[in-house]
Amino acid sequence: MQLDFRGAIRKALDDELTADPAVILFGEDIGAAGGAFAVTTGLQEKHPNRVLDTPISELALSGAGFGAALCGLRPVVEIMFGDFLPLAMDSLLNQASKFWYMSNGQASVPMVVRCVVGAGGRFGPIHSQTPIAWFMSVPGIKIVGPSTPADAYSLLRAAVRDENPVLFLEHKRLYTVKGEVSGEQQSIGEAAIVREGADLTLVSALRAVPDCLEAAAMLESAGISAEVIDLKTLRPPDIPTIVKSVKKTHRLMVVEEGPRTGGWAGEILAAVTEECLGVMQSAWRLTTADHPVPYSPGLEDAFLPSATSIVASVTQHMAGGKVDA
Amino acid sequence: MQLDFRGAIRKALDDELTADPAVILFGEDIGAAGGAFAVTTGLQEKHPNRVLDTPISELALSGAGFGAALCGLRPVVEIMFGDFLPLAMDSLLNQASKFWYMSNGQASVPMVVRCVVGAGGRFGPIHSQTPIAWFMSVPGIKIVGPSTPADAYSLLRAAVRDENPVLFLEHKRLYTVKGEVSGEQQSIGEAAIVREGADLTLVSALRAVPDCLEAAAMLESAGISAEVIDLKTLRPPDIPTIVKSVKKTHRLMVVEEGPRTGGWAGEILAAVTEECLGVMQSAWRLTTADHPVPYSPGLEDAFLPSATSIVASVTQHMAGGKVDA
Amino acid sequence: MRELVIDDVATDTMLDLYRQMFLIRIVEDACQDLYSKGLLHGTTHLCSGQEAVAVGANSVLGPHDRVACTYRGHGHSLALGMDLNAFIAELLGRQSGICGGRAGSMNLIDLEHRLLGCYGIVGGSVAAATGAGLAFRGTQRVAVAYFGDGAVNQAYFPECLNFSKVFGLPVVYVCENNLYGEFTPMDTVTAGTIMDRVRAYGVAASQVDGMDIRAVRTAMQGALESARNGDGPVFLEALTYRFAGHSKSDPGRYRAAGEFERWRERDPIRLAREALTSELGVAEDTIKQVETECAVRLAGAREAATEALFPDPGESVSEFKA
Amino acid sequence: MRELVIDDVATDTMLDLYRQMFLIRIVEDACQDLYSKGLLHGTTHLCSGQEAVAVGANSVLGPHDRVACTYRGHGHSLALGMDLNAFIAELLGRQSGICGGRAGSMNLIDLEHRLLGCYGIVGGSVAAATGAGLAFRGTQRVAVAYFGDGAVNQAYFPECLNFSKVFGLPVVYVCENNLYGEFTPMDTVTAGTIMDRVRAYGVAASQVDGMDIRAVRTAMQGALESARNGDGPVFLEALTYRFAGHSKSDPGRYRAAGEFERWRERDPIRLAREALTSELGVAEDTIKQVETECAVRLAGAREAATEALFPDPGESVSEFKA
Ligand SMILES: Cc1ncc(C[n+]2csc(CCOP(=O)(O)OP(=O)(O)O)c2C)c(N)n1
Ligand SMILES: Cc1ncc(C[n+]2csc(CCOP(=O)(O)OP(=O)(O)O)c2C)c(N)n1
Ligand SMILES: [Mg+2]
Ligand SMILES: [Mg+2]
Repeated sequence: MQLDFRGAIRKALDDELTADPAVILFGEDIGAAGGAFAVTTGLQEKHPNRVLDTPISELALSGAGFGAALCGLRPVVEIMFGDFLPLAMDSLLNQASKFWYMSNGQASVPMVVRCVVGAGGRFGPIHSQTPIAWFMSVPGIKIVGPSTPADAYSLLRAAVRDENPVLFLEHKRLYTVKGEVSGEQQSIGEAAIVREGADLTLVSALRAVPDCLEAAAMLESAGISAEVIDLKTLRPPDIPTIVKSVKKTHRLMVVEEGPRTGGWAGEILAAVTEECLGVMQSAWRLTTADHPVPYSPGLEDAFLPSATSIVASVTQHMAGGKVDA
Repeated sequence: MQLDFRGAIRKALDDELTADPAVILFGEDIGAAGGAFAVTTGLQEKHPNRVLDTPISELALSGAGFGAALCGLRPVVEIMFGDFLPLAMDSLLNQASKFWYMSNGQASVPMVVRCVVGAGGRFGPIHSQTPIAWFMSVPGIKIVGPSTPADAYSLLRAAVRDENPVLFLEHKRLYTVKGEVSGEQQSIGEAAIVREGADLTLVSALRAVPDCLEAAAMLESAGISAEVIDLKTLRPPDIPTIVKSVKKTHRLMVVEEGPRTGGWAGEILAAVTEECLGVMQSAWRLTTADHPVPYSPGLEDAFLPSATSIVASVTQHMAGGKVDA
Repeated sequence: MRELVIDDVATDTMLDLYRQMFLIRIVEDACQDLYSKGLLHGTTHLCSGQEAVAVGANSVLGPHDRVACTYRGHGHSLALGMDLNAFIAELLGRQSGICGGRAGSMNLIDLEHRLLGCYGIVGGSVAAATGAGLAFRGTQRVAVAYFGDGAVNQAYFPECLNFSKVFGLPVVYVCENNLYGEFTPMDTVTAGTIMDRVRAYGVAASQVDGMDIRAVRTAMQGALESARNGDGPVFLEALTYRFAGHSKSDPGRYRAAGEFERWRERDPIRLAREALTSELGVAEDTIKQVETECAVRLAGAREAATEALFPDPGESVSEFKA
Repeated sequence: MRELVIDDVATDTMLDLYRQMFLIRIVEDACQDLYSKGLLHGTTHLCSGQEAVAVGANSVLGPHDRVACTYRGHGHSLALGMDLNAFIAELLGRQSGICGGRAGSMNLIDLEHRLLGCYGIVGGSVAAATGAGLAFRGTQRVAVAYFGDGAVNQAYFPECLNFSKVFGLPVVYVCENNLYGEFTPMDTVTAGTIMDRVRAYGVAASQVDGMDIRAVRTAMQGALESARNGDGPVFLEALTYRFAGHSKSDPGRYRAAGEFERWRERDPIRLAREALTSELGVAEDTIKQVETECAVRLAGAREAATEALFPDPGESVSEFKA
């Protein structure tokens, strides 16, 4: 079935609501109005008692999701923008994600928190962030960030089925992307090689994946063969798949839409280095600068990774002395 | 002057309160009772109108600190345990740390948030965390974590003087450590080589620094010469100092009291790898496991890095094939 | 709170207030237009319908007071004195924008004109003003927070209200109740009443007709005086309505039938205009002239902003103040 | 809320309630002792003085109800039926502890006995119970949150109270007002009254003498019934006092002169004992026997726990449920 990314999300939610009466959706403006990004349109009419419009209370939303998950529901909570997650963070970090370990396995917390994330929409510094790094160091939580409608559908269904808290991130610049949605099952935690290559491994996620693919095509004409890996799950990251690739290509570049210092790209680079130091000829990150996302279009475009900036970075690293360093 | 770590913090606060009427302290139980860890004892009596006992309202505390800093005060807010920072995070991440950039330099936010952090005190999963990684990717914020009374004094004073928001972390297992406090000025952002060595660079912060020093002494008798770097400032990390050391020793080990995935040790390893890949013979992290801090003493001790586990890890890495890989 | 003194707004004051409201309204219309032309980006939250709160309340502030408001902050920004050129330039992402194009419509900051910021996080303004109030303890300065009905359910509000009451801070909290948070009617997500909630903290609270600029001024004068007197925080609920959608892409389908029309009858600009002509005897021509002047100013600012340079992406930026 | 029916507690019920309270008290004394002997680690928050709330309120719960409480949760845990051996073993960090030694005193969890957890974050219990209430919509089950006076100023409380009122959730919120948050007197950091705050949300609220176990039971029965009837959330403020310090290292210097002694007069265990002997005619010997039984049980559990194995640090642990 051809669907856009937004439609794939909607269908996954609809199918889960239909399949399991324990599934419940709640968030701000998601019901009657169908959501700030029109993702949940129609779901409340179809499942009136299980799609709820809530007050603007992010901490209560995540807290209620946590408690409900402990008592038999499978809540899918929408925190409208990923930028608002800090308001909900205590519940996710100190309650939901610790429960499985701390209770010594008495129960886990099967809840999903969905958010719109990412820059490029001219939404300015406080509606454009990608909140992965804030949660990357939180044991017990999974972070999923699909880049295609097919993955969005399959991984969101997997997230709702998962027994653990899952942060599910939807990049606002992907909502209109169209693609075939097969409905094929997928497991959280598996990265995919979305393009094979020999000279270099490009690792990324979310909106940067199409950028990497575009860059790989451009690099091809320059005689550089890039392997592109779509992480899909950011936490825990699928290091083995990357290591295998890097052992083949000997070069690693991680592309992250997010600040350089403390970003998840650092984790990937570190973990791969620990296993591949001896076989790597170069390893580096392309990220955004260490400042907030600017509003002005020209600033924002220059700030974000793009196919062009990826190509430029690759060319620089592969032409420079670093190749044989 | 000989002071314990707790006394050094207290003296820094006292001296700042005395020196500048714009300095104000507030937090839960810090006034009349002198703080949950007896750090602020006596300060309210001495500065009655500027040391305030507050409600249990972490978001309001950080929010009020932010607003007050915009209007001429230099607030020092205590968030009792670092574990509670997520409740205050929106204010720090979306308000305070973005102001300087977003306002195009109209003003910055000179506020300090102090917390007790760290494990080893048998405080269990929700009073033992080290919140560095949660904030490591937040542009505009500085994170300081001293390991000695002298640094605690000098860096806290520097933090209060800093024009930017500073998260100031006090490890609970350091409070009783004694040392000479000279009052010498120090700059935030500078790491220190606290022991010179030739074979290996050990990077750490907070309570792990004494562990590394102890490990270095043990390694010495095994014929391994370890250089020990105390980061002191976690964000932004002083990468040049580490790079210089690694270029000499060719080996990097980062020791972090915190979960492995997404921790700040990954950032250090990644940043150094980007500059030193060609000259490094090995590079790895010793961190805690990816689960919450356990309460049971035996579990907690085994969970934490220690001189012994550092030595074991070094021995393993330097004896194994990785040295020449 | 002390008995309020009715403030007989003099004719020229009223004409000036009208001028400000009118300007804000046509600025908001221009924003809509700039958006549709692709010059204003992302999203924007218009305050059309709420001008009497912005202009009325801010018109009685002192020069050393400070204000924090929300992403729906165009009216407040202009009422506080933000330069119109710098304002429009910011919305268009230009270097000459009040924040150099970095912040955009939702996050305007203008410290020189008392504006601590428009806060993109619901509730953020409440905290900023509470902190300002802490800095103003024992002075004659007052901090003002503007926020919506939806913000009352958000953590910042109750925590900060308690905080400022406990410390007796000079803060005026002004809730602009426009009946909706985004597309959701306030009463479907809000238990009890806002007034009761605030009074439960022992904070003096009153309601005011947010469409009547003179009523807003009077109420705000009383609130400011009380806060300035050291009587601690004060709360004002301004009953108002937004004539535009929540943000640029909202057709407003959630409105009950006839509701919009009823509120339109009470358009604050129309009410002020009526008061000027029928009560204060100002000639229609005088008002027309004021309106024309506003239109001319706006056109000039719009042109200047449209021609202004974009910031240079190559410029080096530090995340820290040195 | 419906008119409350006075519950004439039968003699053997009262004796059982007494047994539970007495056990909790001597358990708390034992904790103090275990702490001083270095067997109980870190910190611990005793509920001595507050037993009537824990025992009274939990004694009228149904088998399918669920409870969330705070780090001061020993009494609630035992009143809900947590195995005494597993309880003490947890405090001593043993493998046989209710959470395998991972959680400790502040974070006890026992789903089998209806306990969703003791929450180390002030306010955490409020959210957990609110979520449970969401899961219980339209059923006969009720969720209960216990929390302190200090939690009322913390973000979770107002947000969750509004949330559960808006959705009409079957949640009973029980505030154990013991006059202090740590070392800080409640009234110095709390504006207005707790009751007014709750009522402002349209939530039925009442106060109960938290030292009188029969009063607590009656009030809780009424609250549960109302929530079970689908009348939405209910609030109960139990007026109580902790006889111990906030946590293990607190000498309680903040208490006003004579305050401690006055509350000691109203020791809930002493009051219950008096009711048993003078009102219900239970022989002193019978009570002594109950007390001895408790002491014997405790001694046994303490011995078992002290001899229990510590968890194996080598055991492999996954952060996720598969
Ligand atoms: C913490 C937070 N949650 C959600 C949003 C998204 N959002 C923006 S405006 C808005 C509605 C706010 O309603 P109200 O407070 O009544 O103000 P109004 O827009 O009506 O002026 C919401 C939910 C946000 N910006 N911040
Ligand atoms: C969010 C949060 N802030 C602060 C603390 C530290 N703390 C633990 S107990 C406590 C006092 C709580 O007082 P109250 O709610 O009245 O409960 P009580 O301890 O009196 O039972 C504080 C401040 C915490 N655990 N969580
Ligand atoms: Mg509104
Ligand atoms: Mg209390």
